[in-house]
Amino acid sequence: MKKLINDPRAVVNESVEGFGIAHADLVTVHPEPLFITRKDAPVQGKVGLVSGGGSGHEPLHAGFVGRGMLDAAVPGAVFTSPTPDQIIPATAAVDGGAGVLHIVKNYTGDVLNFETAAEMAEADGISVRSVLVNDDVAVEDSLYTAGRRGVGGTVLVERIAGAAAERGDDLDAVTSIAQRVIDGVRSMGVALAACTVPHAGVPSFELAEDEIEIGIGIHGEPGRHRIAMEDADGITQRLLDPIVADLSLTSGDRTIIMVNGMGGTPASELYIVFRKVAQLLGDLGVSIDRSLVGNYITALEMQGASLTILRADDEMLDLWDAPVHTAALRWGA
Amino acid sequence: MKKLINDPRAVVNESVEGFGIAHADLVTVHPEPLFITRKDAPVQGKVGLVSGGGSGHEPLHAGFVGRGMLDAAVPGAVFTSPTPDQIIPATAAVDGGAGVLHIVKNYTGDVLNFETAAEMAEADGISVRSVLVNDDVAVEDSLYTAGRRGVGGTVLVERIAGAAAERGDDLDAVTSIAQRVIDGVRSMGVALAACTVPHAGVPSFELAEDEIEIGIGIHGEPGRHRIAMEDADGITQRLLDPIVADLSLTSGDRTIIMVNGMGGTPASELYIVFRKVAQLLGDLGVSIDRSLVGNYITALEMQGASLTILRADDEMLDLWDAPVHTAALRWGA
Amino acid sequence: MSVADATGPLDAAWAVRWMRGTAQVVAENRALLIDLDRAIGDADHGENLDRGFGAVLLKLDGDAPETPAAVLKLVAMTLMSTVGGAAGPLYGTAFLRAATSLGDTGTVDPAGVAGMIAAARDGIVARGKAEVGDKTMVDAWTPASEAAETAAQAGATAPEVLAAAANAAHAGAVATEPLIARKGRASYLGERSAGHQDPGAVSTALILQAAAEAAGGEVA
Amino acid sequence: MSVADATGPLDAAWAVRWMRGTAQVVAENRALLIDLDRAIGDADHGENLDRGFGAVLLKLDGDAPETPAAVLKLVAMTLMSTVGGAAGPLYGTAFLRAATSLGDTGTVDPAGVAGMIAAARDGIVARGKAEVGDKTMVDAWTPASEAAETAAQAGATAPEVLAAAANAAHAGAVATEPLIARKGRASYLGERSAGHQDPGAVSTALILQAAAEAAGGEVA
Ligand SMILES: Nc1ncnc2c1ncn2[C@@H]1O[C@H](COP(=O)(O)OP(=O)(O)O)[C@@H](O)[C@H]1O
Ligand SMILES: Nc1ncnc2c1ncn2[C@@H]1O[C@H](COP(=O)(O)OP(=O)(O)O)[C@@H](O)[C@H]1O
Ligand SMILES: [Mg+2]
Ligand SMILES: [Mg+2]
Ligand SMILES: [Mg+2]
Ligand SMILES: [Mg+2]
Repeated sequence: MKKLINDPRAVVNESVEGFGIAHADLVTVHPEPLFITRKDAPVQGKVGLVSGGGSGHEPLHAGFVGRGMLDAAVPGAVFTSPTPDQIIPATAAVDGGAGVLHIVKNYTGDVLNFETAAEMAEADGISVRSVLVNDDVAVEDSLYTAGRRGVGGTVLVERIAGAAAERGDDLDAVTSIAQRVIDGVRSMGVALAACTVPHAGVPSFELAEDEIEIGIGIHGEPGRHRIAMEDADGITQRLLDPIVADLSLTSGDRTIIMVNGMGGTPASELYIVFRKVAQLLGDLGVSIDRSLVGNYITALEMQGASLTILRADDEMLDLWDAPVHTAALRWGA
Repeated sequence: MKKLINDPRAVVNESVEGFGIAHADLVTVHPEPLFITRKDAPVQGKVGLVSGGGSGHEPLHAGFVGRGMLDAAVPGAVFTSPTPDQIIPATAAVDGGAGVLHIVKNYTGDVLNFETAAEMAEADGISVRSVLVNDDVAVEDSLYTAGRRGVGGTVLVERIAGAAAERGDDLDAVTSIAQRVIDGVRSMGVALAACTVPHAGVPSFELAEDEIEIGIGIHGEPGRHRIAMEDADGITQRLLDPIVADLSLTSGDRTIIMVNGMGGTPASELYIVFRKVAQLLGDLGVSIDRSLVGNYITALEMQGASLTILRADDEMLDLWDAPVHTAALRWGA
Repeated sequence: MSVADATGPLDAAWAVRWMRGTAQVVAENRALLIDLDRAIGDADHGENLDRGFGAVLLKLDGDAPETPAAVLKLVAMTLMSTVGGAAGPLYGTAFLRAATSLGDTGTVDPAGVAGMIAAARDGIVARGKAEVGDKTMVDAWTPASEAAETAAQAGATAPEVLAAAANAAHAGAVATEPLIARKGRASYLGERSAGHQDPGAVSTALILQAAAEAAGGEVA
Repeated sequence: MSVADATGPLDAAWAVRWMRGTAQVVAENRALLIDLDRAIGDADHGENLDRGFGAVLLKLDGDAPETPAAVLKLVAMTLMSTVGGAAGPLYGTAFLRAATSLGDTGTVDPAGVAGMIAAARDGIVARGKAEVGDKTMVDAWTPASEAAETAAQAGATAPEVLAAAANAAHAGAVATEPLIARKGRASYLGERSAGHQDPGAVSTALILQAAAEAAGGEVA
């Protein structure tokens, strides 16, 4: 394992420390217990948005803390959800009196830790709501799984709910728009090569030179199945089809698209995927109204990509366009 | 070799096509010969800024086309400088009557092709100036080399000269501020693992599990020397020291810093490097006035990072802060 | 596995020995647990527990709780605030419920041991909603609880009850191998989750083994 | 290496055969040239030349220039606009200067061959500023030019002059192996550039070999 790190156990702390120095104009890093808030938190009268989860997905979540997006990010150890004793003070720190929304990715660990934290914060007199992002169509949402995972859709939820909070929506309204985004967003990912968790020291799985994993998540776990390597257009089709089917996308639908790199894939390849997505959606008569192409929710240095599609309405598009000023997403501000 | 590509020979065209679709609000892609201009080019009365070089360094250069930065980017084949017949029409397309500045990275191929293009464009009646970026302290600038390479400093030159052009500086003034940035900027890079050029199909070099290359460029070429793996703090010191020495940085100096990922390195690791840079410069009494941490000038999916330091003055900092709106760098707009 | 040297009543000192023993066995099996989790999860279970029980050790060096319940409650709070992931809240809840079941007793008797394990198991099920056969730690806790209950009713000593529980947990963990996961991260893998033991079930067996060994119980 | 079948005067048809032969030999050696460039450069020389001479082939299928100079000029323009990198402008200039040196002659005589190679070589030096020993294509062109001059003065036929040039270029390319590069991308490597042949010197030898073979010249 070769990484630009010092002690594997210090990776998260040192990285967040560096992040805090680089973006001192935007965020405050609270070291013990570890969480990150926007500089001007709490914003009085504004609903606070808190998200978090295991580290290793940067820029998610700390990179999305700032005006028009998250008020706080709570990073756990690499691929390990944070603990309530981080989430509770983060929640308190961003409560401007209008309550706090927890944006939780649907993993057992995240759910349980945020659940406990929400209960305790409520006991401390803070109104807390939670939404559960579960956009990964690679996982069947059934009694026989932990439900669909939360992956790329999280970025879109954070952006749109963040804009709603910024314009002054109350906790109910912010929760409801967040849930509407969750209901309309789906994702699917592919890995060409695994990542290596620092404390594990070996790649999370092994792929032969001619194999890829389809339906991977963001934790270096193997995907749903392994197939022979294909070209970018073929792989893109495999990512797109189940999303289109799940969302029943049809002619006239408007969308926000994210082609996301898993950390080790060059931007040039992501644009090749995006090109094919545009062709395929164009063939279906589905319009791409906004898009992101880049590394937004990663799995360390994994090679691969994910596709996220949100069926968008006017309000979502308006909120999307509202000013956002974070380390990793910025416009209009 | 596993990549999200179709035909290795179509990588650049397809990728730029996707880029053009994703950023249709910002840029126009001219397919044959291939170059990219900002949407509103030529801007009458404004000095046009053209840069280019081999592909594989994305977001450089196309990702920096837009208001406050480049007017045109000219992408060659992967790691191969573009040809005059691309550079000439790109130059013509962005000439708003105030002349055009070519920002050329110092490689024999880039120099020769831009030289020819400039000569031909001049013959067509366009005033063309050129600056040569040569910031890589890994290479000795002597009679016995092709001179120092142009690497990360290019991003800073493009930003600051772009801002100068945007505020209405004439060709002389834009050229002179670009040259001042070049004179004050130095970089140094490290590779933990090589990249694979699509048409070559095998990694550009092989490193053992415990080896790294110090002093690499951005073309997958081996570095100046190979050393045993070290921790992030040690490596950072190795990147910083020769830059500090070359620039004779001393207490009270102000800087703009870029910690750049080579394409396959997670953002979390870049922030660990940035943290150490901040500590070391702090110890020297050198202030970090602005910074960028992320993938700005890459070598495909190479694992590694580079450090760029510009000794900045008031004017440079002002220009840095001016609005910029490109695919990869955006603020104030 | 071996007979531990320690013997004596299941008092606060036993509980402390249990936790120190757990910290040690978790550290020793850190790589194994990471590897099991790497196969069907996200390669962090061993690291998470090692971090958590490392923190427990530090806590125990400071505090000296006076009842077994007080020890377990300290452990519960420490795990909740240091482990994270699924295992943090689940083990946290387990130790909290176990503590509650013990009340303020100074020494745990055989029925108390069985009750404590049942409470822990029920807490995990309450939080995680997994059933037996879902390929989770429940597949170790459930047979452990049943074996403890049976042994206690058959008149076994407290160390013997713990040993029965540990043995059953080990068997339960081994038996998760062929199962297809239906809860937790491994469930994303569908049929590909078969053929590997569940990391949480294995760590459960290690924890109960440490409990038995701390009591001088003989673990097969 | 073999004797080509083609014989006859060094006319426009010869120049076309030369270029078609070059395209073929470059395609055959694409991987070799990439590999040489991978060792001390950026792994694109074979790809660049293959793309360039592939474009030359398409051009030749369309146009049918009437003099050797016209063929070489077409090649020069095509390489300049399709190869890129260092090799594009350098070979472009080389073929342009070669064309200029030939004037409007219909058939190139031995002195013309030597003059053409000298002009190409001088063009490369003028643009690239490399000297002999810098480990560049100049280390193939310079001995080639000298050998051609010597052969021409000694009364050799035009095909013989070409063959002499090609052989000298090959030897020159081989001799670049121990050198430390002082120009081009390989110079960044410093002493690590020693131990590999220069890709541009090798491609130069291939191009001149194709010239000789197109003329029926015997290449050693
Ligand atoms: N719903 C659940 N109920 C009971 N145990 C569970 C549940 N989900 C996961 N587990 C247990 O947690 C273990 C994984 O723990 P760990 O790796 O620390 O957390 P994470 O899955 O968040 O990475 C699994 O092996 C399994 O035994
Ligand atoms: N200054 C120079 N003068 C002569 N030849 C040069 C010079 N610089 C580079 N070359 C030649 O160009 C070759 C490399 O060509 P190529 O790989 O196509 O371009 P690039 O170096 O831009 O990738 C080298 O092997 C060398 O022979
Ligand atoms: Mg985890
Ligand atoms: Mg090149
Ligand atoms: Mg895990
Ligand atoms: Mg090259």
